[in-house]
Amino acid sequence: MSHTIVLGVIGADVHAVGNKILHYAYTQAGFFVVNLGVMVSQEEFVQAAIESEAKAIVVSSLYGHGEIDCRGLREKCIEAGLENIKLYAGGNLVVGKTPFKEVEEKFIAMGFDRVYPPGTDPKTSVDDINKDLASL
Amino acid sequence: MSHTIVLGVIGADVHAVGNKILHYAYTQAGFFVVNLGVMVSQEEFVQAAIESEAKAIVVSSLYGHGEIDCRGLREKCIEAGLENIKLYAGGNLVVGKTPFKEVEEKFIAMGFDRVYPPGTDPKTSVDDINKDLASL
Amino acid sequence: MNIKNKKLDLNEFMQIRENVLLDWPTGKEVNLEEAFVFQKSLPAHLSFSSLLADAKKNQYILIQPRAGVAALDKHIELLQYLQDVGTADCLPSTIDSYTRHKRFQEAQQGLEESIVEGRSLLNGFPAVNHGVSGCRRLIQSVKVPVQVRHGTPDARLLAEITLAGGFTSFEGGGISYNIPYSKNISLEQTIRDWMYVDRLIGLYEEQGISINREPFGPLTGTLVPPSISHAVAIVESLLAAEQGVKDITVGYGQCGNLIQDVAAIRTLESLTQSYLEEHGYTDMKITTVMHQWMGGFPQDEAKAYGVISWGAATAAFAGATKVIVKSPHEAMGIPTMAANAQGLMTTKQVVSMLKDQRMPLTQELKAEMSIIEQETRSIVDKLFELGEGDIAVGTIRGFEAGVIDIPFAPSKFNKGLILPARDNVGAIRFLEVGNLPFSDEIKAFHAQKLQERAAYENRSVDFQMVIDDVYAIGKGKLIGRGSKGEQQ
Amino acid sequence: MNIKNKKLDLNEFMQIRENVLLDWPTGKEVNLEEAFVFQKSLPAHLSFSSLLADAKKNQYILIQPRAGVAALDKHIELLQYLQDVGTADCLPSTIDSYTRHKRFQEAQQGLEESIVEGRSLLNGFPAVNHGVSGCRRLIQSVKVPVQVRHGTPDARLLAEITLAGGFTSFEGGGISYNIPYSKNISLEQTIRDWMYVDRLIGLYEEQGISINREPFGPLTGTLVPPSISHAVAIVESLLAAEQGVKDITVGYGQCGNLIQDVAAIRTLESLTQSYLEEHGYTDMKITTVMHQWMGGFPQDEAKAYGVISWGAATAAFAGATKVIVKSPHEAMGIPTMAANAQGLMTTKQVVSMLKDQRMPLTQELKAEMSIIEQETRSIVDKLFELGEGDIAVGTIRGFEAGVIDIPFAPSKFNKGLILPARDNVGAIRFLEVGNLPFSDEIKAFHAQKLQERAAYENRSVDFQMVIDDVYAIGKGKLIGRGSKGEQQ
Ligand code: B12
Ligand code: B12
Repeated sequence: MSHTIVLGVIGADVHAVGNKILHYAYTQAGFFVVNLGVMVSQEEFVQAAIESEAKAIVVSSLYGHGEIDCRGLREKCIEAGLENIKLYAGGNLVVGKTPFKEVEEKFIAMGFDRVYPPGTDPKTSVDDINKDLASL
Repeated sequence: MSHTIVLGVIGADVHAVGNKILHYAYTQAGFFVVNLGVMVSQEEFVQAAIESEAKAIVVSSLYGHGEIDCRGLREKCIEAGLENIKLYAGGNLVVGKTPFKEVEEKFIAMGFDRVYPPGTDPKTSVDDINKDLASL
Repeated sequence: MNIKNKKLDLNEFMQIRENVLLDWPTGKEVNLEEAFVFQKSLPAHLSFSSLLADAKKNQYILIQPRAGVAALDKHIELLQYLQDVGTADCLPSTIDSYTRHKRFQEAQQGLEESIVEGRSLLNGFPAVNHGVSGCRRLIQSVKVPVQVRHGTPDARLLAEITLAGGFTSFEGGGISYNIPYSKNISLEQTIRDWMYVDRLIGLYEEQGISINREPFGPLTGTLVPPSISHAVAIVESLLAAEQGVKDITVGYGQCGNLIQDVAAIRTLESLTQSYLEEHGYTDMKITTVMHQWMGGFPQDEAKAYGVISWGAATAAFAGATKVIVKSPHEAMGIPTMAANAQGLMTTKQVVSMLKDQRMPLTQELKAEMSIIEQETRSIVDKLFELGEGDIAVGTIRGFEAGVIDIPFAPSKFNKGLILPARDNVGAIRFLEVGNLPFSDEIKAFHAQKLQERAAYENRSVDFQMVIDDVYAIGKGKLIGRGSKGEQQ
Repeated sequence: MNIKNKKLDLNEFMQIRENVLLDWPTGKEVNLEEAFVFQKSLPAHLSFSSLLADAKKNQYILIQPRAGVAALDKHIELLQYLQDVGTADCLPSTIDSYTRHKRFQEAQQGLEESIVEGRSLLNGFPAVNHGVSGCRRLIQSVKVPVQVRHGTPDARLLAEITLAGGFTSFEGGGISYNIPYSKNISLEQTIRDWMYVDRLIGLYEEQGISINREPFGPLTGTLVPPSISHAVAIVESLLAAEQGVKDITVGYGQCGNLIQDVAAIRTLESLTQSYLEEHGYTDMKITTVMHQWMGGFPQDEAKAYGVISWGAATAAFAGATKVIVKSPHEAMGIPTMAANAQGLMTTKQVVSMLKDQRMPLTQELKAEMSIIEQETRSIVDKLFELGEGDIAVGTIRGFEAGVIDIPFAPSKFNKGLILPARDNVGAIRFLEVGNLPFSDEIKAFHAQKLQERAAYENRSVDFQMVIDDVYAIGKGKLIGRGSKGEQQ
């Protein structure tokens, strides 16, 4: 099944390389990808998910401000009626080399379904997304 | 005053480079140096000190067995009637990168007067030796 | 198009200036006359221009970190540590991403939260929020020159505040801080805003205060072929010179193949010099900076040290004036103070050991230099042509036409048609030339180089090759080969 | 002199053997026939010869650490870690200093104390004390070939036990493990004892079991000019070949000047090959090993990483078959498992990144190669002359005459007249040539090179220069300059 997912790099973040590769990898994996590119606001993510009837939002943050930028995204989704949407986050989510456990807890607490450490192979998330969306 | 000192590398240790440089540095500093070179036994150190009426023995150990090799040197000196001789040790005295405090305590406990960490500039010890021998 | 590569009229500049200073309350602290006096009062060892001139003359290589945290005290502590423990020859203040996008309110919030939490929530130093007085406290706390390093499309207020604050070098440019660093901002806009910055620096120069300008060489940091970054560096140098800038350090991000990198640094200096002279800017001081590998790093610190050292060695063999240093934490996050200093010390060890070894001008080096020269000249000359002699106009039209094109860039004003990949010895070539104005000969050269590699690896020349190369250094290789020819 | 470079008579060998095996109780575990069977039973991936051949053919560079601790279990754990985490391509067992001097009783005591204290009090692995069965347990616990690395003047029992124990490579030689490693042992003695070792390996070869032999290239590790270590490597190769050794890895310790180092590795291989062929040993497999800088290291770990990486880069540009890796703890003490693996990972990153880049044969490289060739040939040919055609005799006479001479060596059988120092680009030259049989032209070349440097530094060519150079890398430089020309 060709799931629709929204992809983008949140906040004032311009790291474009990983985003281009994720786009390619997710397309290869059979997803229908709505790629918002870099510098995407929470509103744009939510808007795109509504418009495309996506089941998942894949958020990248590389530049360190991920923690500030991602706060409230889950709430915005709920407000917009996207109660069941899956939220994924990956990249270099916080400032500085940090034990991943801490980062994961922080983002799970913010309402993300899965969180990935720096440099995660896109393939890992493909399997996870397929599993998660199958159960929806 | 031209103090006489005995110099050598103890045990089965063949590290010759530092020994040649120490010899040069101590001679430049005005000491009369009896250099036994590398692979020197405790007995040879004591014997040379007696023969040359030296006031100090400068022991190098680089190769890691310094701890085993130096045990008992102080006792041998005392047995041979060299109660007041000053004992100095330097180099890479133990196996592995070790906090110097620990090494120092160990060698002081063995009866050494002063102990020096890896790569100590010979000049440091020249000043110390001059001070120590002046008070004899 | 309402832009021209022409020195800004002083009145016009002053009019714009009034608005610029209103962008954030600290803007009103800036008084140009007083700033000149302050800059003149600074000792010579805080001048970037003097330091660069000395290094170039005595042929040693300056090392500089990237570094910036939110709180002023912590930032001072950080820079002092990098200077004293890290033996940095010159210092940076890397600006946070909110400031870069003039989101001063969010920067303020990040700064305040950082002070409360006792750790930096910002990825850099919010210089505008700290204002002139904060910058001055910083500059007067260190013993070496400090540069503003950022990535700011509109850096006018940032420049006003930091220059008045005693910084003596300013990184960036209307292209190099736009295309890799933003999405929706037009080149016309950023070139214009950077004319302002350059004009401001020109005013300092007129007062005898030499402020160093450094176009950002590495662009997207990812497999950028030398001729692309050279073209940008030359254009930005020409634009800066027109506004009165006199001291320029042109930059380049290490690719990883030694001959290509040495050829790049050598041609970068000679081409910049030559274009500036051709266009009548004859009293310029030109130096070079090489950035250690700017793409994805290996996560393991020991491996990162290998990448860092190889960058240091390359800078030495090339004879760059300055090298920008990475840390062993690169792949993971903004480095701690200690990790940052470690990158510096590794680099210092290597550049000082190799200080007296330069690569001789061999056949191979000459050939590589000639390729880079031909490519760069064909791009820059085409830009002049498109601009009917005006390089500002030509550059904007050039990007529209894809005559100049930066790989992996986020900007929608970049055509994004070209694709780079490594050849069989790791030099970066063009897999797709897009609309670059290259001769058939040059195009054939690149195609053949990649064919060689493809044949060796028994695969086809395609996008997967590009992806493999993007990942390669992070995975311990230079060339992202398939299984063939790999050490296990 | 009662020695000849002649294959040992088998009966004579067997007679000596009886006594050798009595040196320590574990000697009686060795049964040659059974050992052949065991070695033949080992899988190909544990064979050093096969691995070296593959690396040479496919042009990748093997990385190998130094490592050894007293207790068997801990040693196995250490090697597994270096293999799995450090990604070592081949492993060592570095032997402790008591074993090297056949003080097996002290080794036993150190081993027992180490087990009790739970840390190694010995600076290596006491293979003789662990015996054949201990060695076999070790070899069968790892996935890559293991070599004996030591520094043992009389290594006969050590060889018997370790080869029967499944090691497939053996380092050392009658010169290289005498002059730098002992004080009072005659060359006649050690050359004879190493003929035994080589003859033993020859017996394995006759059974189709190829055991790799590696003369110890770096000698005293301290500013050894290439021609000196080349001469020793060639002599030991000739001696080994005569006894039936077929697989030789000649070694060299990095000097630090890239051109000199590349020239050294290239000539080392070609000269060894050519001397062996000239003397009728035509079916030899020759490979090379480069040791990362073997002299004093900087104490700071970040700086040590720089030195390690530069060694790795040099090995890659030279195209050595194998590189022996230092750790960031080098200046401080025997590395922890983790530090040892870190040195390996840094090295792996660099050699794999640079795998496809080799230094082209430039004018400068050719010139340096020619110097090394002339010098080496004049030494080796003189040794043949002094020995009236017999290289064993000639070598002993040569050392007596100072016609071959190793700097900083502890042995009283070494003349110790030569002094090395770096020239103005860091290549190692002769400050004193002693009695080396060099032409006037070569002597003048060295004098002039050092004069150049002295003039640049405004100082005289003297012993202080040598001392400064001994300290230099430890202090972050290659050349121990006075104040002039230094980066601060
Ligand atoms: C190239 C690069 C740049 C380029 C970017 C060019 C461009 N426009 O794309 C330039 C030079 C412009 C740049 C600028 C900056 N950068 Co930068 N940059 C890098 C670098 C070296 C490589 C990034 C990259 O392209 N990697 C290759 C791609 C393929 O990998 P990736 O980006 O990690 O993405 C992959 C994975 O993370 C994963 N992934 C990503 N998102 C998600 C999401 C999910 C759900 C999953 C499963 C997986 C996943 O899949 C991707 C594809 O494989 C990294 C450090 C590193 N990784 O080595 C620093 C790094 C990301 N940058 C950093 C910083 C701070 C900056 C700057 C603020 C400051 C500066 N140094 O100048 C600016 C930021 C500008 C801005 N506003 O965003 C920091 C972030 C620090 C932190 N988080 O603590 C890093 C980590 C460097 C560092 N250690 O300081 N940078
Ligand atoms: C060169 C060298 C060798 C050469 C020595 C050649 C020769 N015959 O001289 C060779 C290659 C043969 C060698 C062999 C071995 N080495 Co070694 N070697 C070194 C190395 C790299 C440099 C030593 C040197 O010459 N430094 C330059 C001189 C000028 O400095 P120095 O020796 O430190 O001496 C100065 C100071 O220490 C001080 N000093 C010394 N003694 C004293 C005493 C006093 C009172 C004072 C004030 C100062 C002082 O003044 C000296 C002059 O400035 C060191 C590591 C390092 N330092 O980087 C390892 C090192 C000393 N070696 C080591 C080892 C283990 C060995 C071997 C056992 C194993 C091996 N790796 O092969 C064998 C030992 C053989 C034996 N039986 O002794 C270890 C010791 C480990 C430990 N203590 O934990 C070291 C530290 C390397 C390591 N980290 O593993 N080695």
